[in-house]
Amino acid sequence: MTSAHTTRRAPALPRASAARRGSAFLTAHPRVRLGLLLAAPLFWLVVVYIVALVLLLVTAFWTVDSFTGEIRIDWTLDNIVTVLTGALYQTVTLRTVGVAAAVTVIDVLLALPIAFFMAKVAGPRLQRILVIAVLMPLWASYLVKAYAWRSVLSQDGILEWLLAPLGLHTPGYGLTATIITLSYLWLPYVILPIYAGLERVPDSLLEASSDLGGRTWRTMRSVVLPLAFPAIVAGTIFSFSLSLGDYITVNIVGGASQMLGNLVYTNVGAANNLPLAAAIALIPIVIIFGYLALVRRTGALDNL
Amino acid sequence: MTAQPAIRLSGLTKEFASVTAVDHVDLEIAEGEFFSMLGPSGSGKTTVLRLIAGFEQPTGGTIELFGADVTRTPPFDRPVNTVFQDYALFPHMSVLDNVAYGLRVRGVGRAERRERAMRALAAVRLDGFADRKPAQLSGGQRQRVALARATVVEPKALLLDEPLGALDLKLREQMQVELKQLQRELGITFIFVTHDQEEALTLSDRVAVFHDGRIEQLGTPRELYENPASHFVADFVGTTNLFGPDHARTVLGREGEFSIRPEKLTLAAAPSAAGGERSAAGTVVDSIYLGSGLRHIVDLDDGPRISVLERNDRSRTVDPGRGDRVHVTWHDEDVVALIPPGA
Amino acid sequence: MTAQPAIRLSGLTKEFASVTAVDHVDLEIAEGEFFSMLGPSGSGKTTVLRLIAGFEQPTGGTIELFGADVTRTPPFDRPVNTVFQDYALFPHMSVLDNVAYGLRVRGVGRAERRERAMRALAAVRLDGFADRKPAQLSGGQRQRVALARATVVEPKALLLDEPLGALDLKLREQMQVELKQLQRELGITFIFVTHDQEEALTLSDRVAVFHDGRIEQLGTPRELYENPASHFVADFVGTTNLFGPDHARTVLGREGEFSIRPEKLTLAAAPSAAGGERSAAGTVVDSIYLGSGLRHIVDLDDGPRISVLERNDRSRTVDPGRGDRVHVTWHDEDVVALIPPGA
Amino acid sequence: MRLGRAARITLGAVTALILVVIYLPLLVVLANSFSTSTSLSWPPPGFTLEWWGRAFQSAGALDAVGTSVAVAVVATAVALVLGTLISLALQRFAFFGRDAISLLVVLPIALPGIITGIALNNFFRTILGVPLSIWTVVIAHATFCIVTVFNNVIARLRRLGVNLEEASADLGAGVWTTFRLVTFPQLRSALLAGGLLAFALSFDEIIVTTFTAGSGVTTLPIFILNNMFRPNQAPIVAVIAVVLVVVSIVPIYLAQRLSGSEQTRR
Amino acid sequence: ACGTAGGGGGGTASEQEELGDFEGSVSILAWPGYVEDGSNDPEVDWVSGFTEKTGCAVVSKSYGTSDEAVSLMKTGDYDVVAASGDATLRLIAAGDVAPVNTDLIPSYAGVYDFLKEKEWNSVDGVSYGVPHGYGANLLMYNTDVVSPAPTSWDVVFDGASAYSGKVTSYDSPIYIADAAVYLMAHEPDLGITNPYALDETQFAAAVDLLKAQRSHVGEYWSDYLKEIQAFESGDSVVGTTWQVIQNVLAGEVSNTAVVLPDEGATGWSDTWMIASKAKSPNCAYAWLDWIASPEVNAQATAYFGEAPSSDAACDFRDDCEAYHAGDADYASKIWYWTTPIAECVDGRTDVECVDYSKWTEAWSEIKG
Ligand SMILES: Nc1ncnc2c1ncn2[C@@H]1O[C@H](COP(=O)(O)OP(=O)(O)OP(=O)(O)O)[C@@H](O)[C@H]1O
Ligand SMILES: Nc1ncnc2c1ncn2[C@@H]1O[C@H](COP(=O)(O)OP(=O)(O)OP(=O)(O)O)[C@@H](O)[C@H]1O
Ligand SMILES: [Mg+2]
Ligand SMILES: [Mg+2]
Repeated sequence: MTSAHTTRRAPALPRASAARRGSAFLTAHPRVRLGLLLAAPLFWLVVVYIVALVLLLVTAFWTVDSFTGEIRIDWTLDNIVTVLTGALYQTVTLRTVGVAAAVTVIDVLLALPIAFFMAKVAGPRLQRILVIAVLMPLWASYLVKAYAWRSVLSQDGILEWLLAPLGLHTPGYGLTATIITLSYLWLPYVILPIYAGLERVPDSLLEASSDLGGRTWRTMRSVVLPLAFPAIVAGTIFSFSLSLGDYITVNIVGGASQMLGNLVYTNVGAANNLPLAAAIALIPIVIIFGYLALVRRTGALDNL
Repeated sequence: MTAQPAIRLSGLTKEFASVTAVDHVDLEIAEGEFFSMLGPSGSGKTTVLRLIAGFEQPTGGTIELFGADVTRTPPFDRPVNTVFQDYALFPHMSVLDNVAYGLRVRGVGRAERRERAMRALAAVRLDGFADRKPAQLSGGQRQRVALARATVVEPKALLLDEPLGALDLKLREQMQVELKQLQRELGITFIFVTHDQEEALTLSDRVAVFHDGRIEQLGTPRELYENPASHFVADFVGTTNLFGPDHARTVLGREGEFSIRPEKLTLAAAPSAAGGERSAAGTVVDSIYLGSGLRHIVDLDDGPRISVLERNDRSRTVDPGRGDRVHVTWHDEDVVALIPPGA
Repeated sequence: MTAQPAIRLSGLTKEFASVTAVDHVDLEIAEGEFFSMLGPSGSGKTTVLRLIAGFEQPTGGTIELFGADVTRTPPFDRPVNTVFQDYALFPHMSVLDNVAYGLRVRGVGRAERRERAMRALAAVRLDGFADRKPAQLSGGQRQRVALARATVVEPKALLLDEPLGALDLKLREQMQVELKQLQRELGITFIFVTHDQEEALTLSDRVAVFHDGRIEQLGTPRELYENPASHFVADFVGTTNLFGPDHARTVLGREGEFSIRPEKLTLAAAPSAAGGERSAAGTVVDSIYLGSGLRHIVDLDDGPRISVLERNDRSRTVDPGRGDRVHVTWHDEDVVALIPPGA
Repeated sequence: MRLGRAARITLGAVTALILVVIYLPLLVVLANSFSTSTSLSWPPPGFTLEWWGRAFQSAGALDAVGTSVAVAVVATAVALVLGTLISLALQRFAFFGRDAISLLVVLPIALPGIITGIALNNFFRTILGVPLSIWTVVIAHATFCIVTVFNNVIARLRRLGVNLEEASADLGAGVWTTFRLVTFPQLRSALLAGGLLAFALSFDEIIVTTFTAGSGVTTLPIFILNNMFRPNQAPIVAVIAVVLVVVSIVPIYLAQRLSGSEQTRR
Repeated sequence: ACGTAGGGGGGTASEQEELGDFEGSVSILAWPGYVEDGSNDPEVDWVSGFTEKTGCAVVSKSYGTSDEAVSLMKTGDYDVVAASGDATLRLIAAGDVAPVNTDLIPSYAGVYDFLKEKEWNSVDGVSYGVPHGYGANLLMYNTDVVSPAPTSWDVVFDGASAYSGKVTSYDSPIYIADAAVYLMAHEPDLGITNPYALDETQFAAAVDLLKAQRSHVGEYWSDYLKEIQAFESGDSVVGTTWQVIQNVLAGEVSNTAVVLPDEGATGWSDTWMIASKAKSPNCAYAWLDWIASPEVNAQATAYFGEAPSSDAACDFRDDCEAYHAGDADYASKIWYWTTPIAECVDGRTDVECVDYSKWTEAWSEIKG
């Protein structure tokens, strides 16, 4: 055995190489370590994103030459005033928030049972299959799915075909169709965080509840829902914000309706009025900030 | 003790995919008994408890609670409550709400609920903590909340799954005393799961020793300790010195397998001549100071390495060091014959 | 023991935001010593260990390892290694890779690394498990891998933070024996943190009892157990019967605070008349069967409720039941005077 | 959890029903890919394999898939690096402004895409004066993908704690060695999960892309959007969608397997 | 790149005098289906030939509405744009496109005269591009539902209530002109002479008409597929359309028909234009010539579904009839899309016309 010849001496620690000195320095100076970690991402997020966002908002106070479409740096509150006072913007904002809220509620109502089934009822195998089943539709393009719904919801589409024998009819194109389609599109984004949140609720808590006499519904209401609440809120951030800015789906299935996204899009893409578009964009920004401020303390942001 | 048992398990069996966790267990537990299930990890104790509580469905056999077959009854309709190993307190509710939960789901009014929960908290000396969240309590306090929560609904039996496992030693001893006291006060059946044999012996009226999903021996602590039915029980319940057939012949002069507890042995400078006593010579390998006692490890000349437990008091006649020659002495009646596994 | 201590802590202090976790600790630990730090939860044991390992920076005081001041040295440059309470094995590496890790970061070649890691595994009897992942090991096996990993780089001292805390009772006792044996073989300093007084007594050459970030008493197990310096130590190290000034006067006939260990007391039907012995009459409240012994709880007529520990052997003269009148007897020399906190 | 029989059945039925609703439109898409109708009309008037043949010869479609994959890969890579750095910083250190940074990370996904889109469009073109290109798309996508990586990694870091890193330092490893040999391998599956989600987000993004893509940069969603207006192209798009859904099983399954095996290792 | 502060007044750029060497690539902004290189359908390809001939590689981007085209041209990323009349004047006014020297484009000679020197492709006699193809925004109806066969836009305006919820309209501010065309015939008192030159009162009348129509509109359409689907499924039964849509529908169902109503109709005539800051002007000129050449023009306009720009092109198409190509009479009933500007395009100087930005605002409000 060769091992007999090996001298059993403690191997020296590789001292004083540059990397090691660096390590020692970093260990002793946590602030430097923090600085190095944060430098690149903060640079990116602040320089690319925040600056762009602030500049956009600044643009809201500029004006546009009505004929050439060039932006002029004339400071004015006109755009803001227009957006705040125009009946059009109020109506559309209400409609948009209404749609986003409806989509969010529907998605949460749909996501809860399926997420619960996945997390707490299904066996590990079925659970894996279900996760795949929920994730897979994400890969069929958003547009394709929206058009598919257009087909499903049309006057002689599948839905009409299914409902007609029951004496019911497809809602046709319009806000209802928009809500249905958006709910469909964002459902996986709502299911996933709720599923993850429910998985984190220990089984023993559910057992404790039923042990103490709580029936299924009571256990859901008193134990499952409160504990999954942050995850639910995280899911709503997705559905709410994605709905709030959407303009493509409403174009496809919304019939004659328009939402805030359409107004922004028309003004930037069509009317080439970036200042007004920026002013309109303020509406969803304010709404989302308000919502984030509201849900922040629930810990929802950690569950996205 | 009434004629009808609190709990009767008949041929209870639970198979998971590949393992048989519980294997044809028959058991009767009397009303008001403090009953422990003792066994090594994976022996099926928790599974039996979960079957009784209703969290698992048996693959075979029946469960009767107070004469009623509850094999198919869901947990919320069974008159038993559980104290979970990790306590399973609802983190989003205050201590009071946790305790009141069982009353709330039973539709007890707010005022009465509060009053009864406070009384239950007082019983575990936590009435000052009603408004805290579980996260703001220490381990021992949480354990007591779990107890209060399970007892406030006045179950006919309480199931406890290693409720003291997460506590540190000092606290654990203290909680053992409190648990026993609570059981006496309530007068209800406690079914207690543990893998700590000392705990089982200290607390229980009767103990079932589990091994591989079966009950290996069932009896009072004294029966188990003094008359272990098998090698496994002798070894698992307390420490012991085992003598296999060879050593039994050379040292004890008997045929079969035997066990002698360390505390039944004494060390002496010379062989004993007293009636019924026997001695064997050996060399001290180690002497460990335990505080309340001393553990001597002795290599017997013609036998195994054995352990001798002496009380740390004035009765000790020798104070041997490593390498000293000693005579280990025992009384014939303290030699316990083990039933071989096949028998 | 060499003149230069392995570890010297001088005025070591660590403050977290609001708590002083370690409060001016002075300590010298000799080379080759098995040294334990014992204390209740939150007393600062872990923090001292982390300061020695270099994971925390002290707010005051210095740390010397083998004569060199390492107070500002990063952990990876200190000649000590740690066995973590949860073992902190790298879950993505095989057992062998875990053990070889310290050699790898030191630039030891693959072949030598493997050979030395295998040797270290053999020393903890795990050479057959080299290719498993930590998750495929039992608790006790993981604990041994952690030991092998820490010792393979031949540290001058090994720091162990409740390494047996996560193991169940049977395994724990077995590992205690192995640990002690390993320390003897390696001959290096072990600094062992525990809150289990029995473990500390069994294993250590010397023990420091921590309380609120300070060392309350420092000594050999026997010194601590037989001559506790304070009420706190007497109570924390083993169980004891404390006699405050009043009861000391009525029962013991002395002035001051005293402690008598339960195993120093015996029960008898009549008062003892032997030299140096004293007796007190009382009523048995409870008798708990422990297997290796019996614990009797007795209410003394003019004194406190006390605990008497008897060995479960043939020497017992009475076998009292609840409510029986007994005489508790002790020897004057077994009464230990406690130094009052102020003194 | 053991539920009452009725509850179990109800839940199972609801789940099945939701799945049916989830897959119903996809079935329509599948049917359309075989339909002789060019306008996705229902019910399909006839059966044809023409679109499947044409889809695989459509250089435009294949290019678009290639572009989308390229954009998603680079954006995901950037997001992985930045997301990991930021989660290490936020999880391992306590400092002033920590909450602000965690909000900052969430913002690009929480604000509607059209806002991010026009903000970046305005920023690149008007403020910086750089022409839109594939890189502007990558930058935009990476920005809103950071959060998915961040959330996965920080959750993992939280669970990991610092024990393993301390053990590594204790055994003599420096900061970088510890990251390479201990921290990174522990993060791998979290990175995979976050990366996969980031990839999916980028791959299907249309709104931000519309505003940040230079001329000639045709990602798949843009291709689809354009082709929805073209005669005879809609069924080809349906074919692409079907293929993508089927192909996506592989990465999702792998990710599941990896995180699954990780769970058993824990 | 073109900054916000950049950009000049209209018409300052001068046209090119002669052609130089090809630059090797050209970037084109066009309606979908205008620049096909076979990548979508190997059989639809008129770009490869161009690249072969000139060595100019083509990079193209398609847009969805005229307004989008105007925005995109502001990026300065494109050499050539195919713009409809509602975009051209805006592009010219913003200085985004340059005058085109038609002498450098041999194919220009064959283009229908009625498409040349129009207010949407020329300013003060200076040509800004080459016509591509044209078509009318026709009235389509479901023959099962709408009877008798309509001959007037009445069915989507004053008579729209009969088909409430199933009327469809083109989703663009320029659709206001359709209302103006209707008003021109039905409310002569308003004195509308050109639907793209509306003063305040005329404009208000048109907007009111559209607001009234809004309650009957099932959906607004701007993309091709949406319209086809809606008619096929019966979600829409009457509304504006393009000939090509009818052609596609005719292949699938047989219950739709189109008509050019008596009032006339709006329509488009697209123009290939060259960016004033074109990086590849020579390739750009070559493209304009290529796309106007009969065979290519025939291919491209046939694929999109519109009338070609020359008689010669009809030799390469067999469906010219359906599109009324070269039918000057028919063409005269079409009000080609023109950007409404303050300076009335009908020549009135006593009033200020409502400009396109107001049209845009009004359109949002009409939709509500
Ligand atoms: N849900 C389950 N699925 C599969 N096997 C299980 C499950 N629950 C328990 N088992 C298996 O059943 C056997 C008995 O487990 P059980 O938890 O009852 O043991 P235990 O005696 O409580 O052990 P411990 O002291 O470790 O808690 C074990 O082999 C275990 O692996
Ligand atoms: N990182 C920290 N930040 C703030 N306080 C801390 C930190 N670590 C320890 N403490 C506090 O310092 C004190 C000593 O803690 P330490 O972990 O050293 O105790 P311990 O004796 O090891 O206890 P245990 O037996 O519970 O492990 C405690 O009050 C603890 O709350
Ligand atoms: Mg268990
Ligand atoms: Mg500790």
